[in-house]
Amino acid sequence: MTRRQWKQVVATPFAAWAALALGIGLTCGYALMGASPFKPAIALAIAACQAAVSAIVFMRLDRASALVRFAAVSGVLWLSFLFILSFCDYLSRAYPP
Amino acid sequence: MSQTGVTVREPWPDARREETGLQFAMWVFLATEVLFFGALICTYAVNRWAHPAAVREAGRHAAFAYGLANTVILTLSGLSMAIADRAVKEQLGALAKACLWITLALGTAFVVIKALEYYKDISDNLWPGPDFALRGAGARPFWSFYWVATGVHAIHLTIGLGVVARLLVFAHRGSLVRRVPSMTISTLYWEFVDIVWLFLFALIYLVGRT
Amino acid sequence: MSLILLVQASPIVLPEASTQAVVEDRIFLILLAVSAAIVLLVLTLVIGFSIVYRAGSAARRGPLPIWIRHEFEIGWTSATIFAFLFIFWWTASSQLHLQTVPRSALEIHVVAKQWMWKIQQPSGVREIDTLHAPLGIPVKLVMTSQDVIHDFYVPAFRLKQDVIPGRYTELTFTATEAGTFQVFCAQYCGLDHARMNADVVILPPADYARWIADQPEGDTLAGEGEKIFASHGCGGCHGQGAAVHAPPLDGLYGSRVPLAGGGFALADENYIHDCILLPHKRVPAGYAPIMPSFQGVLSEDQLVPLIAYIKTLKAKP
Amino acid sequence: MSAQASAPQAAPGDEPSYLDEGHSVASWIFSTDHKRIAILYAVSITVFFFIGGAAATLMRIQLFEPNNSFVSAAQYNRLFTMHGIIMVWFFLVPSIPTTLGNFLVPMMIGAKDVALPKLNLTSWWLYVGGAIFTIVCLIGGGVDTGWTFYTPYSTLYSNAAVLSAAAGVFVVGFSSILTGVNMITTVHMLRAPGLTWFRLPLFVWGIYATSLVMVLATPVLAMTLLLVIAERMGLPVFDPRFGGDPVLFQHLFWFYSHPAVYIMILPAMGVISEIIASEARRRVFGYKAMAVAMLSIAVLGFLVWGHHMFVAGMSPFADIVFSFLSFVIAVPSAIKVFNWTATLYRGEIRFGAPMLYALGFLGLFTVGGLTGLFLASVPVDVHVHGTYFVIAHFHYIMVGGSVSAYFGGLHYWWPKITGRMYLEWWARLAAITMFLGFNFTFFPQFIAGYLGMPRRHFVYAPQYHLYNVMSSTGAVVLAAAYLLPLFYLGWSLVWGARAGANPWNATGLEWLTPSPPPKQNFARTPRVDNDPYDYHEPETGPTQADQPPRQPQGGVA
Repeated sequence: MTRRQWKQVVATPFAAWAALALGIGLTCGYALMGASPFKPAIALAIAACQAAVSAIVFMRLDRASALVRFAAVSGVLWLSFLFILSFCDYLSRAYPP
Repeated sequence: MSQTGVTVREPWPDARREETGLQFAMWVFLATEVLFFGALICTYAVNRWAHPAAVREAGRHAAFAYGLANTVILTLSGLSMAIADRAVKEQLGALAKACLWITLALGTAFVVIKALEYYKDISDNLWPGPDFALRGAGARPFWSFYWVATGVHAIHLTIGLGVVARLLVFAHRGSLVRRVPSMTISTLYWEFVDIVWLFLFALIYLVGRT
Repeated sequence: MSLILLVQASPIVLPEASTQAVVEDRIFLILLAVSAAIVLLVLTLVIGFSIVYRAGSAARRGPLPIWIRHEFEIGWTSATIFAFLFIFWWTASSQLHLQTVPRSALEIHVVAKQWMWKIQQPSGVREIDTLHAPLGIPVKLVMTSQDVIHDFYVPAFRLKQDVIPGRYTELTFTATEAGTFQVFCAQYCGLDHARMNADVVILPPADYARWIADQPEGDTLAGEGEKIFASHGCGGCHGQGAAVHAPPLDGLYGSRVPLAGGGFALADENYIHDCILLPHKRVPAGYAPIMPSFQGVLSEDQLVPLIAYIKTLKAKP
Repeated sequence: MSAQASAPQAAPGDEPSYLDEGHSVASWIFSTDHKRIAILYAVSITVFFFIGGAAATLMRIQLFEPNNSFVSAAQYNRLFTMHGIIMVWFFLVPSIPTTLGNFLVPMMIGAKDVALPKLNLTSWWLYVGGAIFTIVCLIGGGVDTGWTFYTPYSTLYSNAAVLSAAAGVFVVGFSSILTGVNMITTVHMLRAPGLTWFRLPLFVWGIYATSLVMVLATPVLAMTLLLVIAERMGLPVFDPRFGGDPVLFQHLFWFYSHPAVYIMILPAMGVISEIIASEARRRVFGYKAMAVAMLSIAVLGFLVWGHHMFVAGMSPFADIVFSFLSFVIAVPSAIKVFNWTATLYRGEIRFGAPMLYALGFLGLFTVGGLTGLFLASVPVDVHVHGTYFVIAHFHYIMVGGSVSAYFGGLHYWWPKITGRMYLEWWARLAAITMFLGFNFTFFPQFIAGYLGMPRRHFVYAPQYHLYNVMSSTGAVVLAAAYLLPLFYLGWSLVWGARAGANPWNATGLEWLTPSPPPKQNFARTPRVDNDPYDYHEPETGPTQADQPPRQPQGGVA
């Protein structure tokens, strides 16, 4: 294995995993710290960062073509339609809260 | 038809195009999966919005230790799968094979731990049937989400184990390094299943912690 | 012969018996006129072109003038956008206007179940599959379902609203015509969905009052609710001098209740309904979540008078 | 129309046609050739279409009289559920994309096959397996929820075979997703050299746009059905007794089911564009606007689902938002109608059967689209929602639109697919009968709906009798018209005249190869140097109908 291969095949994924592990630590630490209204938001934000690391390094979006990147983003984009418009109903309802 | 010993299948003009095509197709499929799990998470979000306290209370009963263990295991398996993927592309067959074995082992460990957790949940009466342990609006929908989401995720993961096993068969036949497209799309699938878990971990195991 | 009878028995106009009907019909007719004009335009063009430019005809062909290729396309695109936006603005503002509910509206409760409509007048009079209401006075129907989703549909009023289990939905109308009008269930609800019909009987206010008075003497809705309140022991916790620490109900209705865990809830019918059936959903601040659920104990029929009673409890000065 | 109007552009070659590549059953049902899979789909959807149609016929017989007792309430409820499930999921959604799309997209882009041939075959197996399983449930046990599976009726109150039917539809949905993935990848990856995006025929655009919707909407349906199954198994999600919201089910369901309407109509728009251009011998007016309109319909289609829920208990604010978005999506649809009409202007119009279907489509789609404006207006929708007005509206779009286009396309490409010509006058007769029968069936339903007749009622008030008599009578005509093609198209398979490679003198790569095409589609990959629909110089008018186009796409092979 050449030095380049070592970096490419082993070192980079390990670095990414370290980032993921850090994320797990942070999110658990924050969760155990105590109640806070932003808890789910922070936990989800950390999960989203972890997902981004995984998608970029493990799933090779760093090397992917614009087309593939667009396909990767499209699911999230369309999911946002579902969330935005259904919550446009819920958040403006007098019921429940 | 072949370049550097790589087999090109029917409609494709060359191997490079085939790999790009399959990679793109897999990403399109993963977009589908995002919406599949996303719709489920939408039900969670509505429930959380309607009954924040009940969801927090219900989440307290989720087995945090099992969830954390599985999260660590799954991210490790994601790492080994990624190394296998990169190794195949660098023609490092032996390393790839070893990593695939590790992935398979970690994936199996995940399923086993999940099964143990299910056993514990059922003995704690957390299946929202007649003997359900929790009261209050929103608790049952939370646990319904738990069972559906982790169940669907476990099925995905089991399929992933099959996919990894298929790659191992190639590895034993020595043809793995020529199966770049298969390796690429299998990795994409496996990593996606990991990502889903990271969100489920946040939604199920972390909401009830204090 | 029978066809003639059939035609005679088939009116093409629907009575316009509410203020909503007038608004809806105006919009409907104008949309109809616009649509007919567009259909006519498209048909004329398609048929005209088909005849003039049929294969082998002597009509002049040649290239399209440049202004057709560009200006025309831009022109009709922007014309459609403006037309549609205008229709949207107009219908949406009519809708918003219709939705304002007068405070003085007469409240009638509707409980739907497979496959009947149960009506409870504010005076306590109960009806099944018939709803009496006064002419010219705004009426607010407060509706819920005991089982599946139904839909209360009065074609003559051009009004419908889904009736949903577990919460109250509202339908407001002001009748402009006395008479009897059909009610259909417009949301598929199972076997006898087609037979889940009712009548709305609109009476002039004086007749309505007389009709109410003629009904066999009974309690008012709130009076009936008071009995349910007593018989289910609600006062044991919520009454004065109760040993249990439970929120007092005096002046509850319409107030803003601070919630445990932050935020406020407006104590409307839905909130009180939830508190009885799903007591842990929105617990008021300062109280332990100890109230048992009355799910399966109190039916929707009983909740209507009970809530009506709770609504009458005024704050002590 | 003369079959020998033009000599085939491509040398016939010695290669056997795809039909001659084996004659055993196994050579069909395990074939990964996109053309054979298209035929497999065509046969299966035809069977399902007639089963669904039979259910509709029985319903119309019941509704002939206001208090008829031809079927019972329970049977009627099962019939409309069966009609809806079969027609939506097993006929309309797969109809054009899997038959014409499968057959033509690779040929139109100059490819040997779709990107993932094995996956294509898998899709068919899943589809047929899921559909047959569901139909057995529908006929054997019966499902009485309506195709919409609204909770809590479907999950807590119905005692029919909801669980298995939902599972079957789930599997078919999976097939639909895989088809979509396949088509998207094919269009992106396998276009012939020189075939840029704005040189694609509009049919390919239509299939591409519809595949986008399939891929991004169907998973939400799959999850929703899964949650219905879960709730039936005792995992409450939408159950109001435990704090769930039944309206949430409707949000999720319509997030799929409204875009599903566009899954059905977008490929139809593609077919119509091809037919009108070819039969009018003209370039499609505003080609780019047409392509962009299809894409924007595909995207905007995801944002308007709430107009199915104006009376469902949404917040008034959401009503207004969804009403606005619904008006917005009407704009690209209107542009398409104008552009088709303008394509006819200064054309050299032939009136073959495909063109009759296309003109019928134009009229019916316009009526269907305009009545959509009524439903997008909140005050009008509050009145006509859930009545026969809605039934009439969506049948104008789906039957008047999609089914007309499907038949039009089937006739237009029939010579290419089978190598045989159908009987022109029979085909015209069927097209005209279908158009008349259709209007006779569904126009009276607009009136009945405006007068307040609710849908899914097996008995009705006597004032709606006249309109139901008209509708049921029309349905008889319509049913006869749908049976006609079965006979004359079947006849043509054996006795029809041989078709040349390009009997209509059309542009488009699919007309370059012999009819029926060889397994590999093209002897060598074509190169594309010009726009689609190059029927004439932009600066001049159209050529005579019996002349070959100025330049077929892909040049001279």
